[in-house]
Amino acid sequence: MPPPSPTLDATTSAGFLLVLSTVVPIAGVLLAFVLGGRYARSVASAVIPLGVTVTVAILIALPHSDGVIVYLLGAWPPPLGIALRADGLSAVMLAATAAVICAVAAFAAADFSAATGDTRTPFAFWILLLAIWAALNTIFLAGDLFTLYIALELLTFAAVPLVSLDGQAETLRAAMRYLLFALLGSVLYLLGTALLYALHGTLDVVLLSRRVSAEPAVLIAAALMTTGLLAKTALFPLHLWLPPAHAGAPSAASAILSGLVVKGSFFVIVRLWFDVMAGLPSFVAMQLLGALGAAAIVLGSIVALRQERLKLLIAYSTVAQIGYLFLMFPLALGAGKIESGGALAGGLVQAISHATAKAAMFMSAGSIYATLGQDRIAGLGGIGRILPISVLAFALSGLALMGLSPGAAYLAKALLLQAAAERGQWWWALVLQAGGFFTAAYVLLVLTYAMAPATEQVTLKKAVPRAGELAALALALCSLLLGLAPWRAYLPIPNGDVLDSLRLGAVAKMLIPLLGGAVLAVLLGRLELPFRISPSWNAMLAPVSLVRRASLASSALVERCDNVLRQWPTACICLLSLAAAFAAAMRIAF
Amino acid sequence: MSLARDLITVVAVSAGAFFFLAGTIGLLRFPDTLTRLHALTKADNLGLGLVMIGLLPQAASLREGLKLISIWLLGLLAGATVSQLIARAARGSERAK
Amino acid sequence: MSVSTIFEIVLAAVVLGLGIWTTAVRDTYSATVGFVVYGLLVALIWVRLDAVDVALTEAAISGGLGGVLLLGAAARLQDAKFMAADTPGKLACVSAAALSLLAVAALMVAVFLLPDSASTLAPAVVANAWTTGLTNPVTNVLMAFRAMDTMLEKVVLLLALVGVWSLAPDGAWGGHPGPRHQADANGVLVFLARLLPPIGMIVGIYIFWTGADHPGGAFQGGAILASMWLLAIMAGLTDTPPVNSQRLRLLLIAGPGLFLAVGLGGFWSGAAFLSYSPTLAKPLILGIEIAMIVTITTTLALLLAGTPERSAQQ
Amino acid sequence: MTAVRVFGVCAALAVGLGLYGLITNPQPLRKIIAFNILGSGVFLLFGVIGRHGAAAGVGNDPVPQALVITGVVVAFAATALAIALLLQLFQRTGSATLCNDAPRSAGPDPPGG
Amino acid sequence: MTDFLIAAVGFILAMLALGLVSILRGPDNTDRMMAAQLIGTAGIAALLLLGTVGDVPAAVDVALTLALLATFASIAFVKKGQASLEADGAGSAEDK
Repeated sequence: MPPPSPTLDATTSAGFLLVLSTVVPIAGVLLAFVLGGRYARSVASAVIPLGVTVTVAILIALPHSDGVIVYLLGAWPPPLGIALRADGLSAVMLAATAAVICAVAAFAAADFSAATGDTRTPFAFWILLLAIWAALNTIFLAGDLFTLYIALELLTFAAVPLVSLDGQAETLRAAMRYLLFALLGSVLYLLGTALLYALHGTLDVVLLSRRVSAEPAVLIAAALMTTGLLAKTALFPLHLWLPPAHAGAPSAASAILSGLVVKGSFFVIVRLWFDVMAGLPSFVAMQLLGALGAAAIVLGSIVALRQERLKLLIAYSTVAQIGYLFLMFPLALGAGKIESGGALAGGLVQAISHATAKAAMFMSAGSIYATLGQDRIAGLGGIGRILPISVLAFALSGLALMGLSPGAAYLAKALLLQAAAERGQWWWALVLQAGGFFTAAYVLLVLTYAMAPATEQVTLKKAVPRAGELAALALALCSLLLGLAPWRAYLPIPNGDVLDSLRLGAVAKMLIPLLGGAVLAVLLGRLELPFRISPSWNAMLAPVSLVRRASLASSALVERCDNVLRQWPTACICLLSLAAAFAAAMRIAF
Repeated sequence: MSLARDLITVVAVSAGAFFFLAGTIGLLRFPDTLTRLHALTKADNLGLGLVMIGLLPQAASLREGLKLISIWLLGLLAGATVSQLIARAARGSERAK
Repeated sequence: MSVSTIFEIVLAAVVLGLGIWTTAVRDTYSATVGFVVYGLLVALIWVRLDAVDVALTEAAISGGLGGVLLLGAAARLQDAKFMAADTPGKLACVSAAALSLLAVAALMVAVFLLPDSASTLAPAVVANAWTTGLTNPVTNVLMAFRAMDTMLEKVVLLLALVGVWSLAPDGAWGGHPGPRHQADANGVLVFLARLLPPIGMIVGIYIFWTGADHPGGAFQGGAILASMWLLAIMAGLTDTPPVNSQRLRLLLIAGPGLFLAVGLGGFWSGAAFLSYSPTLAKPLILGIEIAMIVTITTTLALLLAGTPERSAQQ
Repeated sequence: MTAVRVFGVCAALAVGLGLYGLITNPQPLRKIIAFNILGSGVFLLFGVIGRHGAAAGVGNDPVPQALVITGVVVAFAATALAIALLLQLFQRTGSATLCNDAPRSAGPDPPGG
Repeated sequence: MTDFLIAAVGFILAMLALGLVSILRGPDNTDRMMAAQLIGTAGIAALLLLGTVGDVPAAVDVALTLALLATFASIAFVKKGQASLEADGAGSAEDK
């Protein structure tokens, strides 16, 4: 299916569904606010099925209306009014969001109920959850750059209090850093919006895409908006706020933050580059974006392997996986046009794969944390017996992230590899493969500890939360089976054997990354292995331990580098330098 | 007629500007907080009042004029209360020293 | 160079000088005072740019509410310790300055390269004003053409309040925000707090009411009303309401709630979500604005009052 | 239309000032103030653009004006939220620093769960 | 006439800039607040003149808002001053 050519002029028949998908969660926010903490969960459990119904309706309606649904708010056509538009990209993101929201709501139902006597956390959590949903749906559907800005702010304002929900000093600090950096990002975005309005007198995405040309002011606007959004997406080296915020939040909130919230600003970048600025010559800029993604994969993974706490490891894995999302830009965009729809589809599928798998991962980690009362990786011994479902969910989501067939990540990887081959950019194929190795490494590291026998008597802090475990497992399975979903109806997937290769034979291909991952885990993992190696092996392993020491030293260096980059001034300077680099890169290209 | 109006405006606005000058110089040159406060309130009330009088002839309508006068009254009220509060705070902080 | 150009340059220089001082001064409290004055002068620029609606907003927010918010925080943070490690090194400062200057240069290029034939929506706004019956073009944009943005912005305000409240210590949840101020019956402050609010309410409602046809509107009016309420709270004449009060929460969602309801009404009866039929447009918009001024007043006042600190029983 | 140029330069410089303050000032409250200066610069830029687009008897294009009003409200809400966070941080730790390696709080367990 | 009024605004602005110097100098916060009060008043005067010059009648409304709210910031300052005094036991208990 070719990318749909969006229309402007009229509301299409199913248009009201787009309004509903924003309005339903907002109505839920207002209702939950009035009724208070005691009823917030009930409101959410009434609103979520409604919202899911709307999303399903959009998914069904979209292929019947030529792949695009339009709604003109107040019947005012752009440029004066605001249009909501759903295309295939928005539809799949809407669906993924609905799925993750459902799973997280099921997971959080026990933690955030008024039955625990405290009404503050349920009040805040359920309202913020619904608000995040409303914001994301608006981001996926809005056809106006300023509406996107407000939706992004809505998303930030809903995400920040989630980080500091438990009120500890460290989470407050993490929330503060997050808020300030996100605000800086949105101001830069707004600045770009102003410049675009000055030149073209409209903020409508489709109208702009017809009018934009490579003028200096447009290049400045594009650079500012892109970097601002990168700050909100926490792409390396702008990830200073992400690890503490995602690791410190309550687990249900971490799942939402890592799985969904960063995808909001990512999606705006996609809109910007594939709809508004698709006509700009962007080869160098896109290579730069891809290079940042590659750096994120390497650095994020190495630092993840050095973490002592499970949730921090997963947070750093998010830093790495965000890098993955940006590999599609150099592959899909070229000299002023979309070169490869397959790469675009691959990037979106990757985002969805990460949304589901990472949310599942954080939820299973949350069950482990709640049960043990801590989440030190070295103290995970014996957890495989106590919480088999959670460990299974963790393993499955890990496999999904690695790209096990028929997972969504497998499909994404296949699409991106195909695009890399077609466009002769073999270096990105290399990065893609290396990323799989790294993912395997940290997943294996955690699983090794989780499956090891308990070293000491394990005391349980809390009964095993069964419903939450099942929610995580369901989401992990969902991620692992998503490759089979009917993507062609929504995304521009080229005809070919990509989908047909989702066969059992592909499972064998997983062995290579698994082996490579094991080697990486041994070399770069800082913790002592939980099992003892017999002395007879030691002699043979002597050279290995030499190599291990060397690689540990280098990974320590990487970690120190990461520490410097996460200082506030350094990160801000990186941000501005990136903006300058983008503007310069686009300038070179024409 | 219009000449007379303009004349009033010029004279009153100039006088108002002069009081702003006086107040600012006072603020800069007077030795201690309370005398500075004295200079300030004079400039405040008289400067704004005179500018207001100067603008009254230029006002388009009665409502405009009423608004101008109420701005001045508000300024007077604010100046009076705030300067008293500041004076108390200043005296208190001197006593505390 | 004409007199007015010189005046504009002087105004811009004063504003920038103040901005530089605010950024550079050592003492945080002075910087806060500097920023309040800065906000006041920016309102002058907005008048000069012939954007009086914005000037009103800027005056109400930066000069009034924002100033109180920042001054209050600066006062409470005066004893805060800062770590030397926070201070960036010389290299960082120099590169930050260089990059900021680069940004300035880029923006100046953009401003100086503005096309001679400006792209503007002003004619379209004026041409379509008849559909609402209101003549203030800014209100038309806010309430009709870009009504979605305005509704979402009200939700943003509400969420900020949820965020502020969510920080409450568990013991104070549901209680009153901020400290309880005691009234000093003979104090000047109480005198002012009795005299000013009636005047302020008239002005606030006037600014709101005139917003249909002249610069003004619900937000600007609401900001004035909120500051009058806060004045009474600061003077100790009244207390902040407990945040678990149902009635308070109804007030807080009245604006977006009615907006949503009217929007959905447009769905079923008229042409589209958030559309008004020309005959009913004016009363509908005014109705929404009345609900919004109530919501804005309450939300702004409570945002300033801060996190709940005292339990409702106290 | 000299106002467009003069205040355009003013807006650009305000943006630069805000950026510089936001990056280099170590105190969170000063960062918040710098963010507000940065925001005012961006809004002024909108105002300048609107003034440039004055037409049809309206002295300043009403669409950017409306965007600025919305933006001011959002920025104010952000300021209020940031200050509430900052005050809570100060109340619970006695310090208001955003440093990575700030002293850990008294709690026995790391946060999260 | 217009030129005279513009010049008057310019003059008042210059006074305002001088007032800024005194904010700069301090020496203490009371003086800074007084300067802020003066700048507030001068700003209102300048605004009124500006409205007359540019034929923007609504500038009066801005001035009205400023006049109403300028007081408000000063009060926040004074409240804080009182609170710190009371902490030393110098004043009556206004704040807890």
